[in-house]
Amino acid sequence: MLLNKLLINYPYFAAVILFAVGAVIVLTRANLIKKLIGINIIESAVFLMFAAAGNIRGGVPPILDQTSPGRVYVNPLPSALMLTGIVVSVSVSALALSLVYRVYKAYGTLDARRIAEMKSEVRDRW
Amino acid sequence: MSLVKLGLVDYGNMLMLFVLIVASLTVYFIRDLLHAVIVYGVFSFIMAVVWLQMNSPDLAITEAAAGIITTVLMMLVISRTSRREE
Amino acid sequence: MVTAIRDHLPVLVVVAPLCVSFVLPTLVRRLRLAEGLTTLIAVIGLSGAGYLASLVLSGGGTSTVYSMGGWPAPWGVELVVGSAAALMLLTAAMVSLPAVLFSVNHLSQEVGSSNRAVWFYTLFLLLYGALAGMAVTNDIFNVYVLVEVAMLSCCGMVAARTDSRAAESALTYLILVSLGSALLLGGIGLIYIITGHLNMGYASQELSRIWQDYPRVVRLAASFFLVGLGVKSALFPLHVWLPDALSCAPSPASAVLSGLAVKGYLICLMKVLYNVFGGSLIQQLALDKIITVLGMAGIIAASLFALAQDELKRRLAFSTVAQLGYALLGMGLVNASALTGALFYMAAHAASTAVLFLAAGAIVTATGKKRVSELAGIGRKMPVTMAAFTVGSLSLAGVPLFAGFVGKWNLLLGSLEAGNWLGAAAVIVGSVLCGAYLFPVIRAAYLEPAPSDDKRQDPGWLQKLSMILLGAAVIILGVMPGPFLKLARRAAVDFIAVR
Amino acid sequence: MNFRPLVAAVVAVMALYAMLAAVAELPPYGAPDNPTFNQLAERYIGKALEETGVLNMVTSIILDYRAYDTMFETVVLFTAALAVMVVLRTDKGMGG
Amino acid sequence: MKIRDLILKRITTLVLPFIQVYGFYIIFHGQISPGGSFAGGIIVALGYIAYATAFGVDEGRAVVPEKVTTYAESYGTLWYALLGLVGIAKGVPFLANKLAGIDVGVPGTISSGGLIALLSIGIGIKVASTMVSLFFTMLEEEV
Repeated sequence: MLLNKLLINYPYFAAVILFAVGAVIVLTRANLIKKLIGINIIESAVFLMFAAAGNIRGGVPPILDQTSPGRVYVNPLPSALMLTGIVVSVSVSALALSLVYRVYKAYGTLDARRIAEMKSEVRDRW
Repeated sequence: MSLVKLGLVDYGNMLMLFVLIVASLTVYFIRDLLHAVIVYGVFSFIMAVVWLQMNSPDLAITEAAAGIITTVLMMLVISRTSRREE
Repeated sequence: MVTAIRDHLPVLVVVAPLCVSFVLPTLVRRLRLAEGLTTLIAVIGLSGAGYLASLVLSGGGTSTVYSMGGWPAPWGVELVVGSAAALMLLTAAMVSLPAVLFSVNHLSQEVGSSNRAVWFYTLFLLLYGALAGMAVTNDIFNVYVLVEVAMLSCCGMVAARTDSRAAESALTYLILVSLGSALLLGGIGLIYIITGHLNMGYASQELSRIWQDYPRVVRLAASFFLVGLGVKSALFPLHVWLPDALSCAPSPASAVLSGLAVKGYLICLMKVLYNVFGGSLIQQLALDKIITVLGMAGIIAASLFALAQDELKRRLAFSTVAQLGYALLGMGLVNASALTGALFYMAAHAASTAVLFLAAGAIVTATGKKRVSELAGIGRKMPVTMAAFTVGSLSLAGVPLFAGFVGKWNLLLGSLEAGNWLGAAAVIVGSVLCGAYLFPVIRAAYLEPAPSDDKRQDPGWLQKLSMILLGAAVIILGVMPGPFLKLARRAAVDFIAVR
Repeated sequence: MNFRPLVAAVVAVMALYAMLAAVAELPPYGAPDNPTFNQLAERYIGKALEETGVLNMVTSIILDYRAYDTMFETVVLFTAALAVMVVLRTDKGMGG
Repeated sequence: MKIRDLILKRITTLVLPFIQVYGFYIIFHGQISPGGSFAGGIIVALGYIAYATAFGVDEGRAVVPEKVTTYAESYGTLWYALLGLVGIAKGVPFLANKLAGIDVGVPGTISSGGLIALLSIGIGIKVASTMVSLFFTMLEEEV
């Protein structure tokens, strides 16, 4: 029953799986670049969910064609919202990458666990 | 199954979504960061294809461009830090 | 002209700081001009917010609706200026102005160079604009975009100091918070898919009609909103980024981050929970129980953590987490008194914590001492700073005649009204614990003898002025809370009245 | 005995199940009578040309109906660029 | 000069005009065809980034000095807000377009949509300059 419904809603299903994989990458991989890729995957999964919500089977892209009336256009609103979302995700990645670079310069590693160890040593020395 | 008969299943789209999941799993397992970033680039390109299939060309073209710029920036940072995941 | 400004004030309070911030990066060589412009816009923001609040107060609690671009509600973005928005705007302006004054002449040595100081001011104004936007918006997708602006500018401000720990804590903040914003966007998506609306009012109507068809989706969406905005506003179990970020940021940034930014997210959470889901749906989903328990746990646990901290700024950071628990507690007890208390306490805590962080920053700058145990005798060397610190502590500990008391009193009434004795107990125990971790600082500062090195002194007059302004705000809020309390009560009634 | 990975795995599986169960409940994908195709979509599709003079409905939404969001989108980019400057330009010699 | 560098530079100079034209095409045709200011802006920026990668940072900076990107970013964003204020000046809400009495033009041409054309040009320039400045900031910082 569940599987049947998931098959009907397969883009949402894929979005959930992608979300889970991204979350696992962010939470279990110690490497900072991997974490950033994971965040991007999570955000893409959410965008996928939105984009799927706007689609209609047999619809055409929401570009008005005045010569052939009677077409079924898909909903343009999710696309418009996700354009904003993509810009946001690019901005976040850019800022995060610059921070990763500075962290690397300071600690000499991209491994979050080793950075945490070094940081606690620093605090103990205070 | 009945779903297939009703024409409710779009195999091309499903295949692309499957490739997306495989790509994300590859990012999890791969050790070389440069390869991971390249796989991410592929991921965002496939995502653009998926959105094209879902009738949102605006989204597809923007995702393609944004995926390239993110990949470029990530490669830039990797080239100046370390390439291996310890 | 005057009527035009009055009609468009809801959007002007958002756009004016943004417009100034767009110009600032081109003025990197002229720090004075940038500082002047920032101060000017903070003053204008305060007067605009005050005028809006007076309009709302004299209007008898009716909300003004502003349709962006002339597109009516479900199609375009809608701004609503009601009591909650006026309260939030007034709080933001009230805390921002002293924070800006504190930064003038002082910031470039803290962040490294005058260029960086100008960029810092730009980020500050962007944050202020985003907070003002959060206060007035009535559209859930708009909330998402504003939250992103606030998050990126906070992250930049946390990383503004040049030491390595600042970058590290900013990165932790960014990673956690972008997970939170993905969850927030997911919640928005689920709500949009089942209701087809992004406007809060329309989504709420639609949701009340159809929610039985999608009970799991509604539950999932609510938990997404709670966790997503909870990470951002450092609600108790999700607060891990806050202490590092607050102790590494420059002091005006930590004042604003702890005083305003987390409050902005909390207001968004409140708007989403009450204006989209509505009070009755919250109770049916048992969300109110979860929120109340989280709030109580936050009050007690974070206070205990704060007791264990020796570094002053970290202690204040944990205190922030604890005080946010009060707001959460008030949000969970779905009744008007508790919500009044929560809203008023958010304003009171914004002013109190800002003054505490500014005073702590002044102490650190003057002495280089970060630990509580090193502050002996500082009260006589830095009288204004320590007086401001004392006022802030008294307010947070809930001593009568200070701002915090009014909020806590209303919260207490609200939890008794809801029959939640545990909540009432948590409010009282939290206040006692707050006294226990803040008063030793004051005792050390005033009663213990100072060591012989005598180079500590009060900071410059602008810094003193800013602390005096905030201290005065705390006392005014405590002695005559009238207009603020009225705004908070009306806002609470409005929130409850949505279904 | 370290229970943390076990607890994390259990929580993850529960969260995944909750998400899958919720997603299965959503309106069917691609059906033309989904809740999202309400008066919003109708107006954006049917009246965009008349009201904004633009053929691409997505453009008409991002730059006209919901232009306020797009303003904040540009602000997000601006903020990110500035924050990157703050993060990376740490040399003390510039300016004065 | 190595032969590989030579080939890279020749091919970059050959392809660059097409990338730029394509980027501006997408920016200007946002009203008619898929795409729009954001995607177009990134494509324009990618052209510059390719140029800077092939010819070196200094050469790239010579084409787009830091001052240009800073000003384009600032005033590109301000441009959007100022176009929003047109509505207020006309006595209608912020960011109004047709309501403010602006002629929306002939549908299907690149000048259609009234303010929309102006807005998309502003955003396109702003996005391009932001991406270029992000790239250069990350390329030449010294922490």
